[in-house]
Amino acid sequence: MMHSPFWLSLKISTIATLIVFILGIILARIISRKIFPGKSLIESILLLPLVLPPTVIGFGLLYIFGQKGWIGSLLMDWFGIRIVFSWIGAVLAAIVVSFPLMYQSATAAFSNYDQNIENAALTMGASKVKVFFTISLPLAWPGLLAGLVLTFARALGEFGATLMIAGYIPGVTETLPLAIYFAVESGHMKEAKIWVLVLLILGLSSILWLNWWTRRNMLTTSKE
Amino acid sequence: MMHSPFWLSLKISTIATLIVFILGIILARIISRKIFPGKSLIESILLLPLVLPPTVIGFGLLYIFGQKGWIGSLLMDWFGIRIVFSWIGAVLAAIVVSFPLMYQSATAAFSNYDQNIENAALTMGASKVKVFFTISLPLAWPGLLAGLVLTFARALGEFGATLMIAGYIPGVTETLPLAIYFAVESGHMKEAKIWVLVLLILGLSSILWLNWWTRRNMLTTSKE
Amino acid sequence: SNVDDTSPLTISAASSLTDVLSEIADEYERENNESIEINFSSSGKIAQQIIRGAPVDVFLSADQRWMNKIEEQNLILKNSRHNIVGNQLVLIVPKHNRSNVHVEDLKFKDGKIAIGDPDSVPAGTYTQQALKKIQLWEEMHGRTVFTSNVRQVLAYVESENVHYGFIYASDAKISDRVRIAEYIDKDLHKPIVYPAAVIDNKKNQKRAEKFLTYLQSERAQQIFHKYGFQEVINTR
Amino acid sequence: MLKANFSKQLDRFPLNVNINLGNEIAVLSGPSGSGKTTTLNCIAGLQHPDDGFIQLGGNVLFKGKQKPAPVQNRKVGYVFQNYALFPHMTVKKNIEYGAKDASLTSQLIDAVGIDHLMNKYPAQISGGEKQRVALARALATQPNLLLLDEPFSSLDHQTKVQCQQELVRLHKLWKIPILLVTHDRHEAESLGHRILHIEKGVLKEDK
Amino acid sequence: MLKANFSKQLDRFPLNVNINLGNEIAVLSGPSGSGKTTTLNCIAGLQHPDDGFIQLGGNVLFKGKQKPAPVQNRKVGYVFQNYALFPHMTVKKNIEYGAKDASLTSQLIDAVGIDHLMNKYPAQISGGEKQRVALARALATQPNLLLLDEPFSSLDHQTKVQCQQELVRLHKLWKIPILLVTHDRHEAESLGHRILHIEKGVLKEDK
Ligand SMILES: Nc1ncnc2c1ncn2[C@@H]1O[C@H](COP(=O)(O)OP(=O)(O)OP(=O)(O)O)[C@@H](O)[C@H]1O
Ligand SMILES: Nc1ncnc2c1ncn2[C@@H]1O[C@H](COP(=O)(O)OP(=O)(O)OP(=O)(O)O)[C@@H](O)[C@H]1O
Ligand code: MOO
Ligand SMILES: [Mg+2]
Ligand SMILES: [Mg+2]
Repeated sequence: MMHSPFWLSLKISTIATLIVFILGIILARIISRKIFPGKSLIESILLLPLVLPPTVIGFGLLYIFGQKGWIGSLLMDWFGIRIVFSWIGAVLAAIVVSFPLMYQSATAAFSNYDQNIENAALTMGASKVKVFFTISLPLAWPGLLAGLVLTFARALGEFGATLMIAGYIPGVTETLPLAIYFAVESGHMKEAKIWVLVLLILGLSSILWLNWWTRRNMLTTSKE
Repeated sequence: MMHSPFWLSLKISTIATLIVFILGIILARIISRKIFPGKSLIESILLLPLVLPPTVIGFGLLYIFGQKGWIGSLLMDWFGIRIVFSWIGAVLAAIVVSFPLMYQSATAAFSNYDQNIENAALTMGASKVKVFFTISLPLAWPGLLAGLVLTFARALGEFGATLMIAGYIPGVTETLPLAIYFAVESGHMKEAKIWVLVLLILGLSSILWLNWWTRRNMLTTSKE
Repeated sequence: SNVDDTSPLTISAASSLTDVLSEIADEYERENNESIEINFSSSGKIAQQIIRGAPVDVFLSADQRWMNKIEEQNLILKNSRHNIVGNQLVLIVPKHNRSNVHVEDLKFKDGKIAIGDPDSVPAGTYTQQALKKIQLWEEMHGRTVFTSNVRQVLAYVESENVHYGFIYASDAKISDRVRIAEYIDKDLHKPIVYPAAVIDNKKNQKRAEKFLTYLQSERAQQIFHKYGFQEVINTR
Repeated sequence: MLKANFSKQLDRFPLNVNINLGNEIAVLSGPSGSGKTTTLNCIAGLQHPDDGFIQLGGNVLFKGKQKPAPVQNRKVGYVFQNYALFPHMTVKKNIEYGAKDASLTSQLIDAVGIDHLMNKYPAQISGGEKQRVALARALATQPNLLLLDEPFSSLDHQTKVQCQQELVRLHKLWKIPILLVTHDRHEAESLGHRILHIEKGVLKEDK
Repeated sequence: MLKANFSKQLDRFPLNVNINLGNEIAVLSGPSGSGKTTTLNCIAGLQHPDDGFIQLGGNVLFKGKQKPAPVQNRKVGYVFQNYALFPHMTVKKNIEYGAKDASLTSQLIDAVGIDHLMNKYPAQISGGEKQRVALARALATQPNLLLLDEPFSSLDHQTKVQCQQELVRLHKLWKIPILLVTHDRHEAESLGHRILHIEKGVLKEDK
């Protein structure tokens, strides 16, 4: 049951989204506030996974994280973690393809509020960490949430890179998109339609839930 | 030359991006300012193309916009426009897959500035249209630009749905991602690498140019 | 050293074998108390995965080319390569097209033709060979749409966006919305065979060889046949 | 000629306004939170009363359950309490945004003393400078009614006097009703032809 | 004990500050745009001088080319000219953000008269109410130095007096230096132990 495409997809997308969310926020915050030569270039490079077809990304991942790839062999030798043909590979694929969405949203979010409000918090003795969590994060929230939703949706729908790095192993790496693809491929249209429905409902309800949850927990920020 | 994957990809992504940009802004602006029951649901539904693997979207498009599909046959009968197996199909595919990115970014952008500034413009006799173009648009710009960049990058990288609806017709619908995919699949790794490089450079320079251009033309908005 | 452990046997197979191989593997697992994991993908993707060190025990390819590539790189166990099963090329049309169509007539008839990309899709390669042989390939230029796999050909024909498609007999069984108009003469192209081999990964080799032998057994061949595949005469 | 007679339920008390204003300067004062800004917002059309009517010259701006006149057609100049300058435009662009007449504009810029700030953005100028930009911007639209929400509160004495003089000069020229919120008694007495007082939403005229 | 002696090049003139402030209330006034807010920002650490030093008690806040002390370690309470309230927090949360002592906080809330606003957001309160929240918020941090940038400018007379009294009371209790910017001469004379004047960046003491 826990290996059904539904749970697998939910697990993989959730883990990938959490990682991307945190990573994207940290990177966006660090880079967006600094001014240095080549900044535009770095920011553009961070978006490149979006430009490449997922299959090509899968290829690249295979080269780097495969058993013979330099990171892949390290991970195997040191930690016994296998990326290829495992659900961890699917998480990796989802992270790479959805990262640009989060990064871009987060950068826009952090540049979009009055930074004097952070200064006010600092004068009240708040540490930079406290200011980040109590001021910056909530003020950037609309943009961050937008990124979060994009990230989760993209992770949920990831197919091409996943197929390459995680493979399609029924019961092991069979996410919903892979299940749909192979059901279609084998002419099992009924099954495919059911999986599409499941995917749509999962996507829809997750997005609705995310919106609802953050609205309840984060803010009634009317703008000043 | 103009039919090379490079120019074709540039043309298709540019047209798709323009359409998505305008459509996304209009829809986001209309929906984000209204409060009505089921709003969250509609907003979530607009994001669904992100959840579905592009191939599945391509399948859907094929059935709707195909020669025998209801929109496809209408377009054919009335305007003589063929979507399937033409570059217009590729534009359609790019529009559908990248729309959610623009919509989501635009919604966040429009909810992220002091709306009293729009009111100030109205008291000065500016029409709603003038306010939109001179106040709302520039103030939402960081978020809109983020969406624009995401949209263009995603359109440039679109593969699965394009392959399905536009087909792979060398010289006619052979975008860069398609060229890369088929080069890889046929084991022509050198060719594939060249196309990947072309795609990356195109993506990178477009994003850099977009950033530079808008920074020059739109704003030196330091926040108040 | 050749360590057989208890980890599942990993088969990587061309995706056109998805259904049939799943069934065969199920039976094999039951009869032999084995545990099998199958990874389906296009033959080219699988070859790349193997080259990059994916933990694969058995490779079932849809054509000789990718198997050759693997063999050139000394990745397969010596003498383990066998042709398991064959297939036949067919011309398909939408179900309700009841008219008689032959390949030779295509030049007199309008309509687009969907073919797997000859460079990357095995069925497309054979189609190209056949059409060249009967001097049709050049004529078809401008009417052909290349696809990334066989399923896409089916989708185009099913949705009547193209009038004709070339696929394998086993693939035609997938869809009840297309009709086989003609079986293509086997002499027009090289033999269509699915080669298989044990991957030399120092693991599970005995179990892999056993499974490979089973694929050639009467029982397995029956199942292949049920799904529209054909026996091969020359297995090496 | 402004006639406003309306009511609006606020959080802690109802706001009841009844003003009849000729072409004069009326000063409105009252404790913090008593409803001054809300009154101005209702007249400008940024908030709406629950009931009553607002009329400017011959134009009905608000009446009972009818659709209120849109803000942009009201010809009401408004200096907001928090300035609401356009952050993405230079001072010059801010002032020109709704300006009718280039010579008036340049004269205003001179009069309130901000000619050296023309190419700066709102984030780059001081509090009192912002206030003067907001004043010049509102005056440049040549409105039929002026609403000023503490327009001189951040100015030093001399600059304040200078700006007040300009306001008085334009009032003589235009002869329009002006409603000015201030907490400064001296300012109220020197500028106001009439002095209105509001307390917990109840607006009364000081006689 | 605040010692500040620094210079900073502004757009149109250099700012030269030399203040020596005991535990007294110093009033700072001067024309709009003369450098008052910039001076306060430099002391708080939001902007930095080009050269000179700033010292509070034993702490060096700024000195020449050394790394300036971080804002959050300066223990400087600051009421911003534009309030800078946290828009996503209620008034209560705003005030509690840096508060040290619950009983002082509740007493402050009482004294400036905003107890009825505790659960509102900054966007939902009037201009004068915002100003009082900003004042209470800064005082609640029990700073070693208070910077007040026109803290009473939007208040009616009675509320203003009430807030001023609270400030004086706390000053007597805490005995810290307070630097208060105002344009109101009466306020300057009644509150200031010393009166400083700034004009085009040059700070002088009125004697
Ligand atoms: N962010 C900024 N960038 C550039 N120049 C600025 C900036 N802020 C203020 N200035 C300029 O620096 C000078 C001093 O400004 P400052 O804000 O210190 O004035 P102030 O004395 O506080 O005036 P006010 O009473 O109007 O608030 C002014 O000429 C102003 O235009
Ligand atoms: N957006 C809002 N939402 C809810 N209540 C509000 C809002 N704005 C103001 N109020 C409340 O309405 C009342 C009147 O506010 P208003 O802004 O009209 O006061 P004011 O007379 O302008 O005060 P001040 O002199 O402090 O600016 C106050 O009690 C205030 O708390
Ligand atoms: O999936 Mo294949 O290699 O086209 O049979
Ligand atoms: Mg007010
Ligand atoms: Mg100032």
